[in-house]
Amino acid sequence: MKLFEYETKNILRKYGIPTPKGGLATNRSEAEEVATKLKPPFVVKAQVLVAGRGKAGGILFANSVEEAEKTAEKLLNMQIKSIPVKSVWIEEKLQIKKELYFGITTDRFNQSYVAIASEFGGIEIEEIAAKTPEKVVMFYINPQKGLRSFHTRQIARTMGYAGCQILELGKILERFYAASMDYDVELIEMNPLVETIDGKFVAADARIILDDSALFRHPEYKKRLLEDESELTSQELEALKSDLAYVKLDGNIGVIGNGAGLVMATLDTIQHYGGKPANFLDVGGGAPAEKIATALKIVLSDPNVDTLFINILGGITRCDEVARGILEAKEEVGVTKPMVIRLVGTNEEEGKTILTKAGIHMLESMEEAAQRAVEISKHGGK
Amino acid sequence: MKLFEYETKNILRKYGIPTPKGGLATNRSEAEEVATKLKPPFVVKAQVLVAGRGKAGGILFANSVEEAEKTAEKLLNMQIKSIPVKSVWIEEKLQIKKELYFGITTDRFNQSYVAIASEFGGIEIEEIAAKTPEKVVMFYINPQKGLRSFHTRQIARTMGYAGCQILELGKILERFYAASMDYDVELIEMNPLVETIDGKFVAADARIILDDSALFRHPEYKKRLLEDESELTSQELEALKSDLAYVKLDGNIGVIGNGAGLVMATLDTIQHYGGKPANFLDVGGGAPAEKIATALKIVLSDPNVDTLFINILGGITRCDEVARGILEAKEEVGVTKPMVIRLVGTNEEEGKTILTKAGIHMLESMEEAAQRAVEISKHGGK
Amino acid sequence: MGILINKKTHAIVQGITGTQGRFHAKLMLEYGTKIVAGTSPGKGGTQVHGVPVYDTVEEAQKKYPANASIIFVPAPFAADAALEALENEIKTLIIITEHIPIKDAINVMAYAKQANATIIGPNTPGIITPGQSKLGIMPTHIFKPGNIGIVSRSGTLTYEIAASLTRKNLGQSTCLGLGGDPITGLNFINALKMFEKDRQTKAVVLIGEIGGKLEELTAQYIVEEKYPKPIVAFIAGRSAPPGKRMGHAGAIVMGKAGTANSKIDALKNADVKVAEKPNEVAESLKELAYIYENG
Amino acid sequence: MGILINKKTHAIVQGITGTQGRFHAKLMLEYGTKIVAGTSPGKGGTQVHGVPVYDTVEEAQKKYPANASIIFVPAPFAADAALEALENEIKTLIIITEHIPIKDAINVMAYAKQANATIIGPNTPGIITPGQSKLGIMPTHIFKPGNIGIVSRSGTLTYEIAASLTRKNLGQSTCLGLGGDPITGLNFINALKMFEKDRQTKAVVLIGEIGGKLEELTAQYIVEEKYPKPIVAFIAGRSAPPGKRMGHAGAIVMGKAGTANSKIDALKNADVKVAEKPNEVAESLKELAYIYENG
Repeated sequence: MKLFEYETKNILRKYGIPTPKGGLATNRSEAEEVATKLKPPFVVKAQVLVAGRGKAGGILFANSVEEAEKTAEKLLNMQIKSIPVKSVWIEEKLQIKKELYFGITTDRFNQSYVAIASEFGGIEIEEIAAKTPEKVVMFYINPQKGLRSFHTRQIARTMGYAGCQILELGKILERFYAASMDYDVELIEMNPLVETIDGKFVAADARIILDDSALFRHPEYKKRLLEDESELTSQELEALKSDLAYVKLDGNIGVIGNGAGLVMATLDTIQHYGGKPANFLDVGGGAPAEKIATALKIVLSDPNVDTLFINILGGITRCDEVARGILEAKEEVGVTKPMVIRLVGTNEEEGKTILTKAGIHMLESMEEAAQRAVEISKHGGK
Repeated sequence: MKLFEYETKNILRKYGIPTPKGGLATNRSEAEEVATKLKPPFVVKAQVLVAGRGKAGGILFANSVEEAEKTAEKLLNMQIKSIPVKSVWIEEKLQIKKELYFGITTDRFNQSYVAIASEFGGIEIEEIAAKTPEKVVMFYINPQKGLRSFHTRQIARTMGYAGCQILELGKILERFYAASMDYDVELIEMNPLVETIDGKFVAADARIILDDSALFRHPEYKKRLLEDESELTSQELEALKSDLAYVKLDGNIGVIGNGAGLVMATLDTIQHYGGKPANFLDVGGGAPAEKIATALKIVLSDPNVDTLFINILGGITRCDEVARGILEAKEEVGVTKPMVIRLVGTNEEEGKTILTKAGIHMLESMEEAAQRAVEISKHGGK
Repeated sequence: MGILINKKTHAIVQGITGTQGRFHAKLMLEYGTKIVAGTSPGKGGTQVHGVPVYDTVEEAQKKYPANASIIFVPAPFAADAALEALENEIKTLIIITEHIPIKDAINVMAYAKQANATIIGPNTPGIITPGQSKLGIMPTHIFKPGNIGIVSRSGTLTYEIAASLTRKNLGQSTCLGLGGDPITGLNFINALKMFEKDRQTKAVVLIGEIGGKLEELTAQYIVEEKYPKPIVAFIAGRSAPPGKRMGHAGAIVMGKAGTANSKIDALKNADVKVAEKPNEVAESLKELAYIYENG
Repeated sequence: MGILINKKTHAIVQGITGTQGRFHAKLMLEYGTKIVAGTSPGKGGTQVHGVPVYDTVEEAQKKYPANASIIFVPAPFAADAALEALENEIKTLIIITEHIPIKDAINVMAYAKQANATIIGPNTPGIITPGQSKLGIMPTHIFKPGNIGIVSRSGTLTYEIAASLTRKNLGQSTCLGLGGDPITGLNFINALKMFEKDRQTKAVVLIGEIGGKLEELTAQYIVEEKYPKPIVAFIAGRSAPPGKRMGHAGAIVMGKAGTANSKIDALKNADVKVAEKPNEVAESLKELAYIYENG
């Protein structure tokens, strides 16, 4: 789950990590209120979760309260990558000496968190890391030890700092790590972490992606996620609520399957035969009938879908549950679009019996089923 | 630092550990207010830190609100082991099926915390542990793993529980461990941890001793310790504030030394020669002059002291600082009682020069000095 | 033979009284897996399909010592169950549970390393050595004993491919699901090393997917170590739109890796045959003459 | 010879720029201890008594590799300093700092065990191998080289006894302060084992005090292992009033141990000579004829 910049900065502040003085505004008068409490010049930043916000014009500057108001209003009337801007964050502009980078994420291969530090932060950090890897420090964190004070000082040294700046920077990194663990982040980064002209360190921009699997430990964010629909389509929101993995694509064959790998391979195979998938939808493992029914409803609510392809290979998922879910959805929403169903695996016989009784036909092979679905979709689902 | 029962129970409640419903009262009308909110019968417990409170009559019962008021008043007018009772804790009496014991403390030899559990709790637990050690489980906690859920269930099993009681008891032990770590305890125990007749677990009595060395992480208790003088003599309080280890004894030779072992050996030697030490006072390592002066003032403020014996063997403590401290105290409070001083070790020459200039004589050997002090004290410090 | 589990494997099922645990314990028993005990805190003393249930792994191990365990415990409690198994001498641990918090998973892996234990999963279909033992949730009729080793990041896709192998009479030595979570116990390289030592395994099928850079690192390993057994791979996700980036940090850790093309190219450069569709894997294996002879 | 430190010991001083660190670095250097570097975060690049100061142990170790470290860092930061030393390959670590929280100390000891390192302290006067090396805060003129090993729980009391030995011409092989905190790295038994192996050490002085049950456990060890070298003990605290009890838990852990009498009786039962006053230790040693000859 991605957090907004202002949510991230609130967390950092709670941990005593310096951020620019600022406040949130959702309309012009709030913007005035916020700006009058701050010292100009200001930075006004659209609060959207899309990447590349800056390049898309979502970060603007203002030299006076009035200008800040106007700028805020302008951003609040904008859409960034087709996402409407619902709020802006107004903060004091820093006097920058140097832009640093510091982030923590997971490393699959080392089965650990990794801290990434560079004295060459800013929006070009990825290119710098790719071209001159020696300018970026990767510090693998031993989970039994954590990132300790002395580690943060070692990192501050490798970033080229000396004297009390080591202590100051080290303390920030230590607190940043504590925040990352307490909040179960998948990713946390300060970019840029600014060294100001008077030698202080301030997190000018920051982002957090929470580990979705750990949201049960952070019910306040789980709640926010379900409430804030700003960046989700109705299908995506419904899928989220039902714990289904759904991604909208631009084709016309609605796909439902179990297991990310199988669903991906299903999409690949559809494409291989010249068809266009309308979505990725993984019901996960062991889905009960209701969840299958919900999945059908979500996929069918997409007007682009003219053909439905259900590809289930039961392991922990039971075919009889899937069959019942299909019938349930049929009854509730009255599925009129053609369905191609492939159903094999755990409790296969029971599942087939249920569907056959309801007059629904199934195929055995995924490739065959994909071909059939593509064919049907080429005739507009007729 | 010992916490009062009510402080301990507040902590347990914060961690979701069941305790009897109750409240604190410092006078009769507060007692009424508390008792009317509870269901009789009540237990009324004197809030003092001395051990053996129950046997000393500090825990009484009451069957009505009026009786609870009277009982509270009675306790509030009492002294327990010469400590005045300043407050009482009134709580609902539990319907007890079984009394258990659970505690966590440190084990020097294993360099770890140890959890101690027994299904034979109550005031006889120590005798049970001594006579039938098999009735008490000792679980050494690996500091890198902690006491995990599954450990607490293993412990609940060895305490003879089954079914959902394992889960309930396990959860309590897990939270108890969390409290012990968060609060840096030296000791934490529930005795008895009551199994009620309806099969629930409730911490009927509980105590915490905080690790004094970790009080810097718990400033609220550090503050309370310095504010609540109820159980400390003025000398003890002064020593506490100045970070001096002071214990009042019943003799007439005031003793100041550096290092617990040396001071203890000094007391032993005084006793060996037939004298009686008035106190134990360890100035610790590296004491500056002001601290030495404070130590002198504390010891001299005890009216029983007629002779002063200062035994310093400098390591991290510097003899010159000690010498300056002695002169400082002499100047400020005007020491009139005879002093026997033994001063050797780090910066010994400087220290001796300072005192010799001030006309103060010193001895070389601890045994000789002890003998001299005992002799002087036998003539009442003359 | 085969890797990690065989006829000698004695296993416990942690979380045996839950819906999934109960259901799959039955299927595993039916397949002939030696399940000696189950655990479920608060349910000790009961039985599931004739298997005795204990409150703790400690008790189960005292009564019926096992060398493996399979975990069906819900995500919030799964890491605790894993640590319980590790502390009680379980050396092969299969974690079926999905959505275990990353922090918990990292912690479990660190303790497994200390305990010198092997972890399969989390979020894995498990492992099967056809004809000998199954510790997992895969349907069994799609497998048959043979000499192809399968290692996969994906559950159901593995069944898809295993079934097509079986249809073409290409039996399997062991089929191992690494698990779909960000942090898993084993990776492709660990599995390749085990298959290399296993005399029964003549060729390996590697089933990868987009995301991460394990396939790229594996390709590098295959080249560097001159891996001696033939490998056929399938990578799911060719049609996936460019992935949502995991911030700069993700991009820095990943470099250019992660896309299906990056993985396919890396594997092809390592002389690994990469199938276009799942059912092409069997065909590619058939083309390897010596497999054919032994298949 | 002697134990743990000798002429080959190269040490760093952590916290060298503080009052105590600076002062005792000077005294150690004057005694001939090889101090190759010091650390003090934020003070890197400076010098203390000609010793180069670094911000991190990592940097110090790269420039001037050391095998030992002595820590003067304040209590709230001392555990971090200890872990820094351990992670940077320091194998003998002396922690002078007192009042380190118990939880921190327990943590440090666990990591030291993993790193196979020896920790002396916390709250110790340190260790001295007279004539060779001193890593500690003890005054040096009270020691002289010889063949008595001293191990003690008490700081200043050790000086008292060492000085009286030296006055009677009984030199020391190594004098080791275990530290006065509840959790320390070494205990009497560890020290006895090391003195047993040290050919220079002919007899051992053991200085204990009330509290804990280390002396009782040590007595048991001496009996069980038939400890081959003569031991003279002194126990401080005979005159102490019955101690404040550490709750029931403390009483359960301790049993009857902890009082001066319990310790003295246990040691006497193990054929250890127990002195009545500090200055009797030397006399008791003199009575041991072969020590006399070699003294």
